[in-house]
Amino acid sequence: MHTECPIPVSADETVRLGHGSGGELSQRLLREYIYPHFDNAWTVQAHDSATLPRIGGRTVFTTDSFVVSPLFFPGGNIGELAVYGTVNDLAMSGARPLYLSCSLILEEGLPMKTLAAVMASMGRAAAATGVQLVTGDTKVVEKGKGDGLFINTAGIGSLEHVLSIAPDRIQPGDSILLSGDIGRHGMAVMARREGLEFDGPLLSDCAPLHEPVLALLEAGINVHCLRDLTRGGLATALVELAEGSRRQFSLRENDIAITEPVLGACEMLGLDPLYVANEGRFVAFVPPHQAQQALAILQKCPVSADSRAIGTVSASEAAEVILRNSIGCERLLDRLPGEQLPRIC
Amino acid sequence: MHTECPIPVSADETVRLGHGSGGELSQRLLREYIYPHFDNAWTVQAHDSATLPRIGGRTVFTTDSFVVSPLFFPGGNIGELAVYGTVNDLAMSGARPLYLSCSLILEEGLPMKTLAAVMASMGRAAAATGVQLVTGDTKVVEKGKGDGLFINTAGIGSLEHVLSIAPDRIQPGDSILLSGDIGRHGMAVMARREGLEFDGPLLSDCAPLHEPVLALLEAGINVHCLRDLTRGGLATALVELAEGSRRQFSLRENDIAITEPVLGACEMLGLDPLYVANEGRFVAFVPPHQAQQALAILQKCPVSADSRAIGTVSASEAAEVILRNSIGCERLLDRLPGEQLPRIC
Amino acid sequence: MKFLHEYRQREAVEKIAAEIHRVVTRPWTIMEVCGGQTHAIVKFGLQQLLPPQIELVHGPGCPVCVTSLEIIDQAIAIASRPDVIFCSFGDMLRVPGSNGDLLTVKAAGGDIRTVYSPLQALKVAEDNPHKEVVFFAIGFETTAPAHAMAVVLATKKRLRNFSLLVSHFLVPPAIEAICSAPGSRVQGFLAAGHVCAIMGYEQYRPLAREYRVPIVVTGFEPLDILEGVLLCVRQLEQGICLVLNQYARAVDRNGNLNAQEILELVFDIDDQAWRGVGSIAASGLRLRAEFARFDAGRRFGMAHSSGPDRSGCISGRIMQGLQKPCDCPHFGGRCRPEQPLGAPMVSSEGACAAYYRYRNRSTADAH
Amino acid sequence: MKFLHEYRQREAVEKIAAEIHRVVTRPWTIMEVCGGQTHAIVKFGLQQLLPPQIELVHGPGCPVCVTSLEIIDQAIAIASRPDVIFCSFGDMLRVPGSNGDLLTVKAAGGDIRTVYSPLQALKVAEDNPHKEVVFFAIGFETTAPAHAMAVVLATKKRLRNFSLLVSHFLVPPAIEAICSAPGSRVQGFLAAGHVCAIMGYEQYRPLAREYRVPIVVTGFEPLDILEGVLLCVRQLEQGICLVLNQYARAVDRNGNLNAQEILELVFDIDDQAWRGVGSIAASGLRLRAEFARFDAGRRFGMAHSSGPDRSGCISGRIMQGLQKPCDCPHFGGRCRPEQPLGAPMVSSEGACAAYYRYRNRSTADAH
Amino acid sequence: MCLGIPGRVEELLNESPLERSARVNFGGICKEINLAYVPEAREGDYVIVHVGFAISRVREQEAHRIFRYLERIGELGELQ
Amino acid sequence: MCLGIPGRVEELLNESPLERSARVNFGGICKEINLAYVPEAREGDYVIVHVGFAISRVREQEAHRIFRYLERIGELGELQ
Ligand code: SF4
Ligand code: SF4
Ligand SMILES: [Mg+2]
Ligand SMILES: [Mg+2]
Ligand SMILES: [Mg+2]
Ligand SMILES: [Mg+2]
Ligand SMILES: [Mg+2]
Ligand SMILES: [Mg+2]
Ligand SMILES: [Mg+2]
Ligand SMILES: [Mg+2]
Ligand SMILES: [Mg+2]
Ligand SMILES: [Mg+2]
Repeated sequence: MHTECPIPVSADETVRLGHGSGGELSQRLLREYIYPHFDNAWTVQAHDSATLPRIGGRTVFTTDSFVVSPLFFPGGNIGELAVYGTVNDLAMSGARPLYLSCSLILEEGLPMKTLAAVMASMGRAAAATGVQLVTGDTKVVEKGKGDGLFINTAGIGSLEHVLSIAPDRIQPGDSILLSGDIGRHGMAVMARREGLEFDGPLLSDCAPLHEPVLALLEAGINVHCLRDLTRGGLATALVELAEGSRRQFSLRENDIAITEPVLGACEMLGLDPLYVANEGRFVAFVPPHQAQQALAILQKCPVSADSRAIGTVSASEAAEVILRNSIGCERLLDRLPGEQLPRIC
Repeated sequence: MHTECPIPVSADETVRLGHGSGGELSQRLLREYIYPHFDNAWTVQAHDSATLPRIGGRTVFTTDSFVVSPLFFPGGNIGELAVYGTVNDLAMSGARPLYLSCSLILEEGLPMKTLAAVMASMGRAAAATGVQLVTGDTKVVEKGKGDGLFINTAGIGSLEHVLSIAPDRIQPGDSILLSGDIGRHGMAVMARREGLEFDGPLLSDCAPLHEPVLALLEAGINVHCLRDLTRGGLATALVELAEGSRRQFSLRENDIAITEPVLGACEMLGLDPLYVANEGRFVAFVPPHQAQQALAILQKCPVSADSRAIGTVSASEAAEVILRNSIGCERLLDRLPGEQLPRIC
Repeated sequence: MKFLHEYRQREAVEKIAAEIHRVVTRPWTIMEVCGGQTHAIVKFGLQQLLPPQIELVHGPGCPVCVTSLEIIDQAIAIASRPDVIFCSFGDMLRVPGSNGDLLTVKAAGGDIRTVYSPLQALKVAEDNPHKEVVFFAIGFETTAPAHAMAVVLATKKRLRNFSLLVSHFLVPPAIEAICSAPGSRVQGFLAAGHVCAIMGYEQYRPLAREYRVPIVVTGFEPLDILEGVLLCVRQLEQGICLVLNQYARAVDRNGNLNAQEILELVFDIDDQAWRGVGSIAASGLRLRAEFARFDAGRRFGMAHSSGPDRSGCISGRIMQGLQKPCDCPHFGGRCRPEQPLGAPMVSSEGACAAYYRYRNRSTADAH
Repeated sequence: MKFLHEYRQREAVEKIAAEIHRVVTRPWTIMEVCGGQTHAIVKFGLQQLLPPQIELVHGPGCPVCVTSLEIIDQAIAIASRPDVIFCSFGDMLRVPGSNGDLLTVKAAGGDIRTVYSPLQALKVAEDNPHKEVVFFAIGFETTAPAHAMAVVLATKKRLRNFSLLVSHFLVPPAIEAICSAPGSRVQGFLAAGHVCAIMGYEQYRPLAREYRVPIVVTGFEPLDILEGVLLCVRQLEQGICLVLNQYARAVDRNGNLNAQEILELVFDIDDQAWRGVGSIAASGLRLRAEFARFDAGRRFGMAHSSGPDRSGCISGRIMQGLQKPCDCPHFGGRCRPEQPLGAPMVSSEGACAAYYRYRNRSTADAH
Repeated sequence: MCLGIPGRVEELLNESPLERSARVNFGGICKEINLAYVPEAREGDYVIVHVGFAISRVREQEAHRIFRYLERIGELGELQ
Repeated sequence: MCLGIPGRVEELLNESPLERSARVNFGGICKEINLAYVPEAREGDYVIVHVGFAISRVREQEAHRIFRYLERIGELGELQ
């Protein structure tokens, strides 16, 4: 009685606890939903780890968990985000992203179709970015103990240059470059949040940022510091860097691009776009004499085509961020205590 | 008005969404609860990634997410588990574990005390194992969208030898060594599950396994394959390896140690200890002429002091696992379809 | 563990097996009635110890296997309600109804909890006064007293949010049905030790007499089962048809009178539908009128509505010893352990699951 | 965005500011009543554009700031119930009650949802018939018509599981209280544009006359606020006390009569407790008897029980222009943005939070 | 109190008096807004929106007043 | 049907007839078990437990019977 499996896992199936048991259902999940989107390394080794080729240069290591809700939002989904987010953290060290791990926490009841779409998207995002998904893990939690799907990616990259790219290298006089308009990711996600729904041309900026960074480095720009703008937005990232470098930053609001739809959504909910999340934007600190050249390089990459210089590092050691706004007044930016909540007042 | 913070974060606080916002609450969480238990690298770099010293040998990369409930169980907690689990996956490649990342998904409402205890435990586990926690991430999800605390660790290790340790190196005649008694972790966790509670001397076996593995390698044992026994237990691990190597394994049930409390709990719930999870046990496949030497080495390490040879790889290519049981009959072990459920019949 | 290990000793087992080999002269077909015995036979590979003349047939004594499609569908409907917490023994969760199983309901958000005991379900009801707590009370005579006690205690505690979806079966009528079925091949029975611990075994004497079958009340360890087989075969070889008690350490001739008393207080005997087999007269239990308010079917207005089982599963015939799993057209095709069509594929010791495991072997002798 | 960008143009703003500088000869203290205006003043740094003689005092026009401790405690008690889904505007979640805030309840498992509109809460009630859905109806005259409409629609839709925890405030009585307070320093008012969009501004004329204060109905953009200041200062310099309408693009003298009609249908005027300030006669709204069944306080038997606010927060005096945040003993100590003791520390544009941000600067001139 | 922002009425969605609503455009993004209190608003009009309700219709005429005033100041300034 | 396993009664916990219970030991791990149906069980006795209820008391005498029988077979075998 040698029977083959005649049943393709049906598309309207959902994740069950058994898919996380390590048993036959787990195997099918891996075989049918996950391996096809990963590089052979993982599948072939059929082992709980990946043995990598020797890494040239110093190794950079990072991790992020992705918990976005909804899983699909205008302009992206959690799968792309999980690839790009970790690629970007590697890029912000000036590293070339090489390998990613992928660890899934599935909630019982997640439609298999959703998982399939997310995994396919991860596979495409990895291919487009030139990183390899080489090792992973899958857990299933009971209904009500997760939120559909959480993804963790850890990443390994190689530093192929001798620069140190870190907050403490920020110098007075440095030019602060911003790679595009801000607030799109946060507002695109919010546009799909239950109850707040609005529609319109609001797409997440979710994108990989290694290309412009490597372009800067290859051109010999003496990059002092880089930071991708994720939760907390531009303002939080800069406050962290001001504190990390003990420098004062002066920003010009007029040079910070915000699209009309982002502004409209922010005004409607009483949110400040400076604190709204991005997933495809970064700031670069470069010496003033290289600022024009750096800007030109950034503007040549599609993902950072709208880069602008938005401010400078001043001589003061006050560790603060000052925004000169559109009407010429100054505003001190600080960290928000917690999440921005929609206001009525 | 230069005011200092006079309030220590009170011990009866709980995690709030703001702790995941990237704002001031996030900073405090990191500063007070997480950084103290990590190596300086992460704290000092204050960056989203860690730049590591050059890694000697080939690099091994792995990841696992930990979703155990309850978070504390007899003999361990999720923090230790997250360190040892990834250390063990590295060890199973024959690698020396070097660096871990730590990514937390906190559920709103998690008591800070719990977080503090788990993080302290992670710190101790890392120190005891000689790995460094060098990069991390923290997310907070709404109440009802998590289960207190999920931890992902990814790990990097170095391969300092030229052996390939993988299923396809398993050879007919290989001796199968098991590093101790089985089923303790799964039953210790179940003993604390709501409704099933039972008490007694049932401790998880949760422990790091790199020491006995490195001892085997240093002694020149030609280790063919290693596998730690986690979800799915001994039976599932061996079935996977039988399929991965396309070899038939013959096991002797009498040589597989199971303590009385584990057996008692399994009998009570109608579970098969061969399929119950472990977190500090592994199997090693070694050439028959080195089996005695390997066993002696394993028995010298406290964590594998009760190691025994439990079976051999036979010449057949049937890719199956046969257990000769205590009464001399044979039983074919296969993967369970999903989770083992307690039986009444 | 005392009273377990000694019944799993190789030497003792081999001695009994040798005695069976010595006694047997002709082929005999013996049914072990109870799913627990089947479990032990498959897990320990006991068939390997028996002479080829002896064929063990796996009987219908597994509540998971015989609970009717209609009741499973009712369970699924009730468990799907947002106001309900549905408590069940673990192995019921994977049994397929007309459309999905309880695990599917759970995955879709139903609050379904695995319990070890009906007392746990009672506690859930006490702890969740704003929810309806429904316990899936399946079982044979062994389990019925536990369910009866849950009803008594719920009454005493004045719980208004607790009810039972009852699916209870009685063994003797099933044995009678098997004996009287046309084409029956079963020549002797190992009766279910734990059922007899409650009910005693006086009821089996008329059956043994009428159908001329030896019946041996048997335990669950390898040594018990082999001794049960020996006591059965010895009678068969000698043409005797007595009721014998192999499991005397746990079973008294009259059973457990305390338990029988509470059982009669709470339940009435009624006709019952057995999955795959059909209705058998007076083979089930239902709540007595006094306790009708604990009847979940009534409380949630469950209509008797499931159509016939169209799955094509032949489990009933397998459990009666009339056919084998490989005779089923779905075996290994639409029906596999990770997506069972019928109950015998659900647990790894179910008849079909055991066959499935050995499907790639030339010798299918281990089940 | 049309009607926003043009009021944020640097050139126009500078022209108006220059005109204010030109007109001012003496110190003047002006209160912007509305929290939305405070928000704009702090965020845009408008004080930097004004001559040093002009001091802006942040008024009590923020429902988040003035909702009484008692109501917050009631909200927390109701939101903690397992049968309740509690809907609130986002910024209320962080306001401290006697013991924790709504975010704490949420973290402990309370089903609390942030809504943008009361209509959303209504939808939650329709979607969750087995739950009690309570909407935290806070606000001034601007928001009250939305809440009134929610009550009307709930009546029309026969929703039985919807109620409102009402905390509604009226502006004119508050202005009168501030004017008549002993030691009041406020010499002119920027009245709240959106409140007047609903209510018109005829009610302000007697106040302006009696207390001899100019009152300028003002919008929310930099240009609006500066023009409001200019219209106020010009009167102060000339000793005139009129009610003027700076925000005529949105405000009609008589307000929105449609809205007023529904408002009166649903609400009665009543005395109201303002957090930190105390009770002000006829300064609040409560549901009329016909709609009493929508009153969450009644439905859940909320007792009037909160003790006095023992936190020591001086927010009331700050909102009346009588003291400054740095006069508060808790400022920057027990009270900080990530754990506010009082409402003005909650939002980043609250008076105390704004002071806190600039605490390390020698010049505290930016707020 | 009372965050209110101007949006353009794009399309009427519901004409029943109490639930009268329209798609209102705020810088490109749109949301359904209750128009019961501003029944006179037509497509193309701007309305001030607060918590999902239009509370008044923007009068374009009045909106330009301040710019005319600023021009006058400018002219006066030039004269001085 | 009817997974039942033997455990040793360690300590009586509740003496009320219907909720009579004891800590019962299964190879070292313990669980509270209802003893209402086996009121005669004493500490040190073994009981067969099914779904949280003791359903019968193990009779040691009977438990040894099979081993005595096996010895007899053995003796017979040696005789043969
Ligand atoms: S193989 Fe499946 S469908 Fe066929 S009898 Fe067995 S359980 Fe039923
Ligand atoms: S600093 Fe805090 S306690 Fe003091 S007035 Fe401000 S909000 Fe109240
Ligand atoms: Mg990271
Ligand atoms: Mg980053
Ligand atoms: Mg990141
Ligand atoms: Mg894993
Ligand atoms: Mg969920
Ligand atoms: Mg791993
Ligand atoms: Mg492993
Ligand atoms: Mg692992
Ligand atoms: Mg991160
Ligand atoms: Mg939870």
